[in-house]
Order: sequence, then structure tokens, then C-alpha cells
Amino acid sequence: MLSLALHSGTTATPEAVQFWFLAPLAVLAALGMLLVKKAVHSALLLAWVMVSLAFFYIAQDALFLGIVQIVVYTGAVMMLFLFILMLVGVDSSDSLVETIKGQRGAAIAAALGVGGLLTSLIARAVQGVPAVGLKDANNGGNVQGLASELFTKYVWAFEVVSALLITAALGAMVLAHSQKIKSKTAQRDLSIARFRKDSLGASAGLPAPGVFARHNAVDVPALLPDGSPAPSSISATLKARGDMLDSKIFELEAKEEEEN
Amino acid sequence: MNFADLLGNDPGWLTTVKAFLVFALCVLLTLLAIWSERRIVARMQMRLGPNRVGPFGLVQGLADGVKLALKEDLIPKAADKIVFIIAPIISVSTCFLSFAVIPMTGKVSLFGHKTAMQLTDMPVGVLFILAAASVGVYGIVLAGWSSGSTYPLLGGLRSSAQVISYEVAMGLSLVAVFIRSGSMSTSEIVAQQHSLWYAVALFPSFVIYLISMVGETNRAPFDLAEAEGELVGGFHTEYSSLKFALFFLAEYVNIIGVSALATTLFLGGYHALPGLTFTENWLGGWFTMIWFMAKVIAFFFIFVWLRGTLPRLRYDQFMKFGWKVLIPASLFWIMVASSFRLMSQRGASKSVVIAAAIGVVIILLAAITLFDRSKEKSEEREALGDVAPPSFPVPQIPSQRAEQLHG
Amino acid sequence: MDISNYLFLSAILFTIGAVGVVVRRNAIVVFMCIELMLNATNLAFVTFARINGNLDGQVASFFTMVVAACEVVVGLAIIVTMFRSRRSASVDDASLLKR
Amino acid sequence: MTTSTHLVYLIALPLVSAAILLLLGRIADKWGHILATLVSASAFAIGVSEFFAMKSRHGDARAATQTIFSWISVGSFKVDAALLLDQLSISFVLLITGVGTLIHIYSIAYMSHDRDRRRFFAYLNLFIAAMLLLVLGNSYLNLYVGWEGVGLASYLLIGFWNQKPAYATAAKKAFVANRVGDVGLSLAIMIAFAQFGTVTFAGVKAGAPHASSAALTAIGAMLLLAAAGKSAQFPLQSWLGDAMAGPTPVSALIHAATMVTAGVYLITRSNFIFDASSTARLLVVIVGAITLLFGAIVGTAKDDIKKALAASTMSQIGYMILATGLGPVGYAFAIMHLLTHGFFKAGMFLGAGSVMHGMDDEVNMRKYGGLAKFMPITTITFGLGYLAIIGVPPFAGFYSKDKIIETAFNAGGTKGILLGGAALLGAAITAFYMTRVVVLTFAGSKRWDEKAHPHESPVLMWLPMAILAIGSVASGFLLASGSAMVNWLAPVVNASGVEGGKELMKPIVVSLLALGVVVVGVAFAVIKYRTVPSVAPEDVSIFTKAARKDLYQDSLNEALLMRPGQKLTSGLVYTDDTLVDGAVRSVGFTLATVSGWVRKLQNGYVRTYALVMLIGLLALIATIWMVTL
Repeated sequence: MLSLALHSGTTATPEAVQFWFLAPLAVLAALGMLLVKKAVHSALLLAWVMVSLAFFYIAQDALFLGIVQIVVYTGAVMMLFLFILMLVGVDSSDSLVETIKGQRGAAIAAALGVGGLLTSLIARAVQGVPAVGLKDANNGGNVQGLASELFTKYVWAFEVVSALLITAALGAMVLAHSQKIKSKTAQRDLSIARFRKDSLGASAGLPAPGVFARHNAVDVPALLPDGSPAPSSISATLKARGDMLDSKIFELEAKEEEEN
Repeated sequence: MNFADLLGNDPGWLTTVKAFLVFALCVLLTLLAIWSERRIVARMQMRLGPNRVGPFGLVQGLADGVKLALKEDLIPKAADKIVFIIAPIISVSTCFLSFAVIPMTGKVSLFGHKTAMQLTDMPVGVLFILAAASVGVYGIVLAGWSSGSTYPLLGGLRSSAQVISYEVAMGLSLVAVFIRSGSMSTSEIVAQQHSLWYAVALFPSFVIYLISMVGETNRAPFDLAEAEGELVGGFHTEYSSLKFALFFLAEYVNIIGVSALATTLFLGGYHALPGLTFTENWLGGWFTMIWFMAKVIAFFFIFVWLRGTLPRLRYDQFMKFGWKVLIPASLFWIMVASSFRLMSQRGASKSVVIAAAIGVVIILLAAITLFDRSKEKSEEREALGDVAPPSFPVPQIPSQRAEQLHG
Repeated sequence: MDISNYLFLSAILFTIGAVGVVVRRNAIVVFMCIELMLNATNLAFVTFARINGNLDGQVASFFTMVVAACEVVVGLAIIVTMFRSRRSASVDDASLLKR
Repeated sequence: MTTSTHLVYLIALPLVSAAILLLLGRIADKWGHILATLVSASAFAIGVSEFFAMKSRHGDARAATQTIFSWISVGSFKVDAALLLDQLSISFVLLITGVGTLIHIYSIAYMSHDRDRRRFFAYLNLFIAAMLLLVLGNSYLNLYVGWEGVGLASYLLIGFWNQKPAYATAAKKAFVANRVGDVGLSLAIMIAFAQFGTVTFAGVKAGAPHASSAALTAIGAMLLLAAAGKSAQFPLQSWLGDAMAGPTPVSALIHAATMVTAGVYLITRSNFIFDASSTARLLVVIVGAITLLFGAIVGTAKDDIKKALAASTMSQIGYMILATGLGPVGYAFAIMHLLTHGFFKAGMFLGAGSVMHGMDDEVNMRKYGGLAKFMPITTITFGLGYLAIIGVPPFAGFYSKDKIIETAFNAGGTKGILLGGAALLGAAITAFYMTRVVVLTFAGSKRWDEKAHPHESPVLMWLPMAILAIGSVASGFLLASGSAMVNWLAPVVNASGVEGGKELMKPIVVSLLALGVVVVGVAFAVIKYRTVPSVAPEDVSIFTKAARKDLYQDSLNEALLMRPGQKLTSGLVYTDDTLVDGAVRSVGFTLATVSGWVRKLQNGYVRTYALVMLIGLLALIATIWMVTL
């Protein structure tokens, strides 16, 4: 049944169902990738397209490639994209307003031209051409078949590609590497530095907020032994937000009286 | 008749039934796992653990689940809503996928059909599991990002970096298995282990896999993604209610999943312990499932044991360990394993193989010794040269005093 | 269903990717669009393999994946470096050569 | 032909010495002049020993050669750096090293107050080396190297005091004038190579009898041009007067005794060419005759003692050139006159230097007068040289010049009478202007400033002068007695033993005639210069004015060569600016304009480039689409 269908260049029904279900979704996802503002959303939509393609591969007797597609593209490449997106913090929305005059119109026109011509070329070239199918080629197993191709006919390319991979890994390391002039200060170094300061006052660390104060809240400064508040005990984040109260009102009354 | 053909003949309804069974098993195991983890850890800490709800507190997990599901579902204002919702779904749906290719029994009959307790058999089954795991990471990363909060983002980043790194080591540890068995199909690998488990034959692979599976599932001592002291709860800090429950479920299903894979690849899967092979025919072959479950549970116990015993690693140490120890060791082992495989394929005599093995071990030991010695030396040099005189008199640091006293 | 539908899908995805490269400004998105184009060609390769009845197309597709992985690694490293120095991932900001 | 192994030291010694002096710099200041003088003296010693060695050999064995290394080997063109010492060369070697050494000694005292004395001696040594290479080279190409070397040394020495712009200009003038001659020499070498396939003297000599007369004439003319340049002959003579800018020893050595005679050497050396081409010979005698009169006339009007002597040098070399043009018999007389002239002219230059030394570098003869009392030795040595040059027997000039006049008369027909007449007239004028120099300088009343304190020069200066004076007395008789010089040189210049032409007059008649005109010249000068104004009178005849201006030679050069040259140059520059550069610039401008348009496409946005790529892809696919239609 399958081979008969293949011979006339068409496919069996389940595959057609899968195709007509996934293909429009894939195209929509691709378009969405183009149009959404957030890069992370783009990445997700692209991941979806890639998973769809993996299904298409599996449907087309390329089981190994299908799985590799998921592992390599979805799992590694797209994850790397997400990772970088988050690492560099470009998670805010992009502006989609075009700044180069005529760029968008020309792009769409050119793309329509390319797409149209490609489609018509394919239609002329392939449509109705009987497909051979991979039944014979995959006879000993798809993985085994690919392996024997890779390690016989394409062994040179394979080796070259392996060299390329190593080079790329090295290149990425070199590019992303930033030379440290001195070694990173570890906890130990910080501790030593604290004790070697001129004053041993800070050697015990900063006081926690609220210590010995009348309020046990994070925005209330700690009181020093002489009763005066220590603004340094409050988190810098709170200070930056402006959520800190004026330190003076937390001074002990006894001190105020003394002064009076 | 191999498994692929056997399963290929399953009618559609049988596959559906099996899928349901696998799903149910996973959920059930999760509930049991939560209960047993709490009980075991409690024992280790001289406590009792949950013992009120049901006999021995067995229903505690279910009760907690119901409570979680009924809690208020919060979505933070800064969150990216769609992704926030999708993330746990991705997480939980991918974690079940790996069970599709795990063979849990030998040939059995189910509703009058000759089949096996395995959903489907693929020539690239193990890779399929890896693929599922790699998609599963999305759940964590997206959860971390979409929360719109710093701690979850950091947790998500850590977690994804960790999972990807350890996936490499894991994948490499599997390569030796592929080379030895000549297949990537789970059922085929299990079948190949009828005489000798790969845990023995490929011991280094087994060790590497054991370590990396803990890293892969973000469990103690590698649970840096949710290190409470640093990141509150990690990627799921902002999650609550059912969505949190889904992550919870996914984590435990993942643990069971990697345990099942370890069982399949290294402990002979559903095969009985050596010497007890006759048990494989009991209950019309269903007894093999008991062997399988026993092994999975044993692995799970190891997880709990580790959690109860080991302190958490520092993140940089952890990554260093993954990239600088596990991966090179795996690569070296793959080379050795494939050499042996080639030798056996070319018909080398046993004595030659053993001699080669001893040679490799000796070279390895020598390399380790030399490396250690040079490391010690350089450390000594650093320790001696690195002390700058303080600007004011301070009490001597104990190690320095010891040095002065001794030499 | 005709097998050439896969090819049409491939052509469409390729075109969308090309438009993305030209239209989007975020370097990472541009990169993703390039990946989409590569994936589209991979689909075509796989389909051709099926039509011709041999595995050469799949091998080509395999190589594409490897090379794409290399490209992504280096490209992202470049983007990170760029971002480090000028706090922006927009490809339009990297237009100093015109001066 | 004898093979020698030590000819090279003749050249190497002074060359190395020059290198040492130049490279060591100020370190050598203290002893540089002594080293240079010793080196020069040792070169002279080698020359003398070579001379006696040569005398002890006979026949063809007298000439010695040494191949130093293989210099050029390109296809059939092979040149060895080789030396040839024959009877002609040894005469020059002795003159160069002998006179050179004397002048070195003289210079030690003369230049003792100069800061750059070491450099001066280095240049002198360089000159000696180059001049020796010139006369020792066995091929035209080797000669050419020496030729250029002496040109360089001459340039450096004329411009030795180049802090004065006029001196630097004089050096440049000499260099440029020499360059014109050098072009002639290089052309001659090229023609010779094209014609004979070799540039060695022996090779060319062997080929000359079979060559076409046109080629020989061309080579001869070109060689004559070279000789005219180097020897300050008409029409390239203008540089010599200005060359007196150099220190006086330089004038004595280079611009009187040796370098300027290189032209004579060249023609003599190339006797086989000139023997075979009567046209070339005719050109030579014309140039010689014109120059001997020209120099003599100019000499009558010069008030600068050195320039007067320079004009005299020009005139005397004119005699030599005239002699070389007279065929095989003339060469020996030319060389003989060259040698005697080397003695007496060098002596007179040194005398002039001595006078200048005593008169605070005053060169204007009108400011001298009556110096005989203050400088007796200089007066005597100068006087002996004077007697030699005007040709009073038995002084040297009488023997050499008399023979030339005689040979000129014997050239035959109208040509002989014209040439002889010119030579005789030249002798009369020579007597006139030389007497003028002597009278103005040493006789008469004092015309110098009160500040001047004329005094005799130190021994290091007058000793060379004395030796040269002895030479100017004795050399003529020694060289002429028993036709010693003629016989000595015969193997080189007159191997076939050609006799002189039919005698027009008896030799004794010619001698008496010459003596007669000399007496007339001397008498005329003595009468005319009994009283001399210390400032040159302005209301003089047109001839005097012309003579003072070198017979308008410079103006002529300017009008005929410089102005048209400048016009041509400016025209060429204009053409280059407008046509060539215009074309280039317009190409550049067009490109720049087009680039300006195209540049707009390069907006720096990578997305635009990607768009262009996309459009390119579109074009590609469209092409495929249409092709497969």
C-alpha cells in the first residue's frame, strides 16, 4: 500500500493527515516568529517549527535525523539561544518599526518573488515525479544506513566537520572569554581582607536590620551599641527603591534625652 | 521474533490501554516516591516522617496533592502569562515521554494478546529519551524566565546550564553502551544483557551515568537550581497551586525515568538477578516486571540516600566537575571501550584483552599519580608565595603557625 | 498527498526566514531566522532523499545540522561580545564600517 | 703578455685607505693625512717597481695583465674585472702616483687649517684609485668605472667647500658637463659591443680592421665626445674654469695633471679606432685646434690666477688632442706633452697655491705684483714651469710642443698648414698670457693691501714644487732624447711603425719659427704690462670683453641648451600636468563620482546587505526559472 502510493509520488493517509495538521501550524509559527515582539517568544515559536520538522523527518523515514533534530536543534541550539537571550538580558520587547527606508517593502517584494519562483520551480520539477522511497535504502536500518554512508562515502567531509566543530568550540571560547587581570575574590579572600582592614569594626559583618531596634522589619535600621541607628544595615535595594524610612526617628529616646 | 515486530502487531486499543497503564504507574510511583522519600529521610534524621494519613502515612502524598491543587493560583504581574502557563505543561508532558520506550517486562500476554509491557520500540529509543529530556529543559528555563523575577531567572539559567552540561556527559556515557550492544534500541540493549549486565561490563560508564543522572534531575547534591539558601526555590519560586504540583510531579517522574533508563541500560532491565533466571517465567512472564520495579526502586533509594547524606556543591565546583572530569573521563572511556569492542570483533583471545585492560589501568593510575603530584607541588608553591605581610600586627593564621612549627 | 508538498512547505519556511533576516533588528532573532532557513533546506534535503531513494540527502542534512551548530556557537559568542561592549544586540547599531 | 698578481694593489691600497678614512670618521683625523700620503707613496713605489720590471722584459711580454674576478656574464656578454699594464698605462701610473704623492705632501701643509682635512685626503685617495682603475682597466667597461669614479672624486673635490653655494654650483656644473661626455662613452661602449661582441681593448682592436667605417666613425665621434667632456675640450670646456673652486692641490692634480688628460688617454688607448677612421681623426684635430686657440685667448683676459692657468690647461690639452688626431705618429707626442705638461702645470698650480697661501687666498693677479722678493722659491719654481710651458729650450715644453707643431705642419696639404698655423699661433698666445701671469704676479710694483703679508711657504709646500720644477726642466729632454718616448710607446700606439708625413719644413725651421713667435709674444706682454691698474679697466676692446666672458661660451650654452631645455622641460611638465595627469585625474574623478553614488548603497546596515543578497538570490532563481522553462 505504502510503496504503491509512493510510486505515484503520493503518500499514505496517516502521513497526509499529519502533514496537513502540522504544516499550517509550522507556517503560522514561522510567521509568528517573524512578527512577535519578544525574542523569547520568537525562540519558542521557532522551537515549535523545529519539532514539527522533526515529525516530518520521522514521517519521511528519517528516524535518526528526526531525533537528532530534536536533540541538536531544539535541545541544544534553541536552548543556547534562550540561554543567551536571558544571559544578555535582551528580554524586553523589540520595536518593530522599520528604520531603513524602503527596507521592508523591498524585503517583502523580494521574498515574495523568491518564494513564488521557488514554488513554481519545484512544481515544474518535482510534481508528479514518482518517488522511489527509502524502503530499500533503510533495509538494514536507518541508523546503520546513514552510518555506512557517513563512514564510507562522506568520511572526508565527516572528518572535516569534526575539525570544524572543534574550531568552533575553541573560537567561541576565545570570543566569549574575558581575561581576568587578577583572580576572582573568593569568600576566603574577602574574609581575610575584612580582618586585615585598618579597623576591625566590620570584621563581624554588617549588622542585620532591626537588631536591637524597636521594630523587627527589614526597612528599619539596626541600632549600634550607643543607641544610634546604622543605615548601612538596610539592603541597598530598599534604599534604591526609596522604601527606607528616615533613620533618625529610630534613635533611642534615652539618647535624645541625654542630648537635651 | 523481536520486540519491534511484537509491538508492531499491537492493535491500536491495546497501545492505548498500555499508555494508560504506564501513565497510571508513573503517577502512582510518584505518590509512593514522595511518601517513601519523606519516610526514609526522616529515618536518616532520626525522625518518624509522615505517619498520620492512612496506614504508615501512605496517603500523605495524595492529601498533599489535593491540598496543592485547591490552593489559590497566583500569576505575578510581571510574568509573561502564556509562557508562564505553558512552562509546567511542557515540563510534565515531556517527562512521561521517556517511558514510551522503556521495556518493563519480557514477553507477556495482555488481554489475550502476545505483547510486552512497552509502548513502542524504536531503533533509536535511547536517543528518543535524550530528546525528550532536552525538550523537558524548556519547562524549567521558560518557567524561570516567564516569572519576571530575578531568583527564578537565575534558577532557570543555572538549571538549564546544568542539565545541558550533564546531558553531554550522560550521552557520552551511553555511547559505550551503544558500542557494546551495537544498538540504540532499549529492548535490544536489555536483550543483550541476558548474560552480563553492563553495570559490570561497562563499569565506568555506569558510574558516569549514575553521577550525571543526579545532575540531570537537579537532585541533591546537585540541586543548585533550587538552592533554598541562595535562590529561594529556584525556577518555581513564583509558582503555586496546580502549576507547582505539575513541576513537582515532573521532577519525580523524571527521577523515576532516569532510574528506569539506568535499569534498562546497565542493570539488565527486566532480567532477573543472575542465578534467578527461572523466575522470569513466573506469572506468565509478568514476574519480570517485579524485577524491573525492584531495580528502579533501588535506584530511587540511592537518590534519597544521596539527598540525606551529601551537602550541596558550590555551582562552579559542580560545573567544573561536569566539564573537566566527567566529560574527559567519558571520552577516554569511550576510546578504551571501542578499542576492546574492536578487539573482540577481530577475534582477539581473552588473554590479550585482559592484558590490554591491565595496561590501560596501569597507564591511567600512573597518569593520575603524576597529575596529583604536580598539583600538590603547584599548590605548595602558591601557598608559600602568596602571603603578603599585613600592615599591622595580627594573630597568625593557624595553618601558617602549623607550617612554622613543623618546618 | 503529493510528496512535493514538503518541498513547498520548505520553500515557504525558507522565504519567511529570509524576510526575517532582512526585517528584524535583534541580532539573536536574525540568527534564529537563519536557523529557520537552514531547517527549511534540511526538510528539502530529507524529502529529496526520499524521492531519490537513497540516503545522501539525509547525510547532507546531517552535515547541515553540524555546521549550523558550529555557526550558532560562534555567532552567539560574537553577539555576546558585541553586547558586552555596546550594551545592544541590534544589528543596526553595528554599522560603524560605513564611516 | 705577462700575468701579474699584484697589479690590483695599485688600486686596492688607495681605495681601502679612502674607505678607512671615510668610515672611521673623526677617529682618523689625527693620522688620516699621513696614511693617505703613505698609501699614495707606496702606490708610486709599486708603480716604479713595475716600471723597472717591465723594462727588464722585452717585446710582447712587457704588457702585464691580471684578472681579478668575473664581473658580468650575461649570455654572450662577458666582462672580467681585469687590469692591463702596458707601456701606455705605466706612463700614466707613474704620473698619477708620482704627481699625486707630491700633491699629497703639499696638501698636508696647504690644508693643515681645514677641519675636514681627513675627508679631503680620503677623496684624494679615492681619486687616485679611480684614476688608476681608469688607466689600468683592460676593457672599455672597466675604464668606464674608473671614468665615473674620477668624475665622482672631481665632483666631491670641487665642491669640497660646498658651504659656499657658488662652489657647490661649480661642482654641479662640472658633474653635468662630464655627464654629457659620459653619455658619449657609454654610447661608444654600446656600439662597440654591438659591433664587435666584446668591449676589451684587445677584442676591439682585433675587430677594428674588419668593421664598417660608419661604425668606427660613430665610435670615434662618441669617444671624442667623452674625451671632450672629461678633458674640457670644445664644446664642453666651460666647466673647467669654474672647477677652480676646489682647493688648489685639487686643481693641480685633477684639473691640470691627471684627470683632465683622461680624454687624451682614451683617444690614445683607442688608437686602433681612430687609425681606421679618417673622419673621426678629422673631428679630433678640429676639436683640438679650436680648443687650443680658445683656451689661449681666454687665458689672455683672466685676472684670476687659477682661471688663467685653467685656460692654459685647456689650451695645452688642445695641443694633445690635436696631436692624437694626427695619426699613429702623433700619439707618442701627445703622451709626451701630457707628461711634461703634468710636471710644469702641476708645478705652476702649486706655485699659484703658494702665492695664494702667502696672500691670504687672494686670487686676483691685479692685486699681486713684485712678489719675487718675498717668495723666491715660488718665483723660481714657477719661473721654471713658465719657461717650460712657453717652449723655451731646453725646458720640457720645448721638446713636446715643438714636436706637435712639427707633426701638425706635416699633416699634409691645406690641412697641415692650417693646423700648423693654429698651433704656432697658439704658441705665440701662450707665450703672451703666461708672460702676463708671471709679470703681473712676480714683477712690477706692489699692488696688494696693507693687510697682506706675503711670505714664503713652508718646506712641505715648496719641496713638491721644487721636485716638479726639476721635472719641468728635465723631463722633456729625457723623454725626447733618442726618441725614447716614441720607441717606448710604439708597441701600443704605432705597432706598424708608420712614419710621419712628408716634411713641409725642416724641423729646425719649425723650431726657430716657434721660438720666434714665443719671443714676440713675450715681448708684447712685457711691454703691455709694464704698468698694471689694480682694478680691471672697463673700456676695453670687444675681444677682451669676449675673452673675459670665456668667449661667451656660458651664454651660448645658456641660449642654445639651457633655455630650450628649460622650455622643453616646462612644456613636458605642462603636458604631464594637463594631459597625463589630467587623464589620470579625470579617471580618478570619474571613479570618485561614481563611487559617491555607489557609496550610498553601502549604508553600513547589515540588513541592507542581506536584502541585496536576497535580491541576488531572486535574480539567480529567476535565471534558473527562465533557463529551465
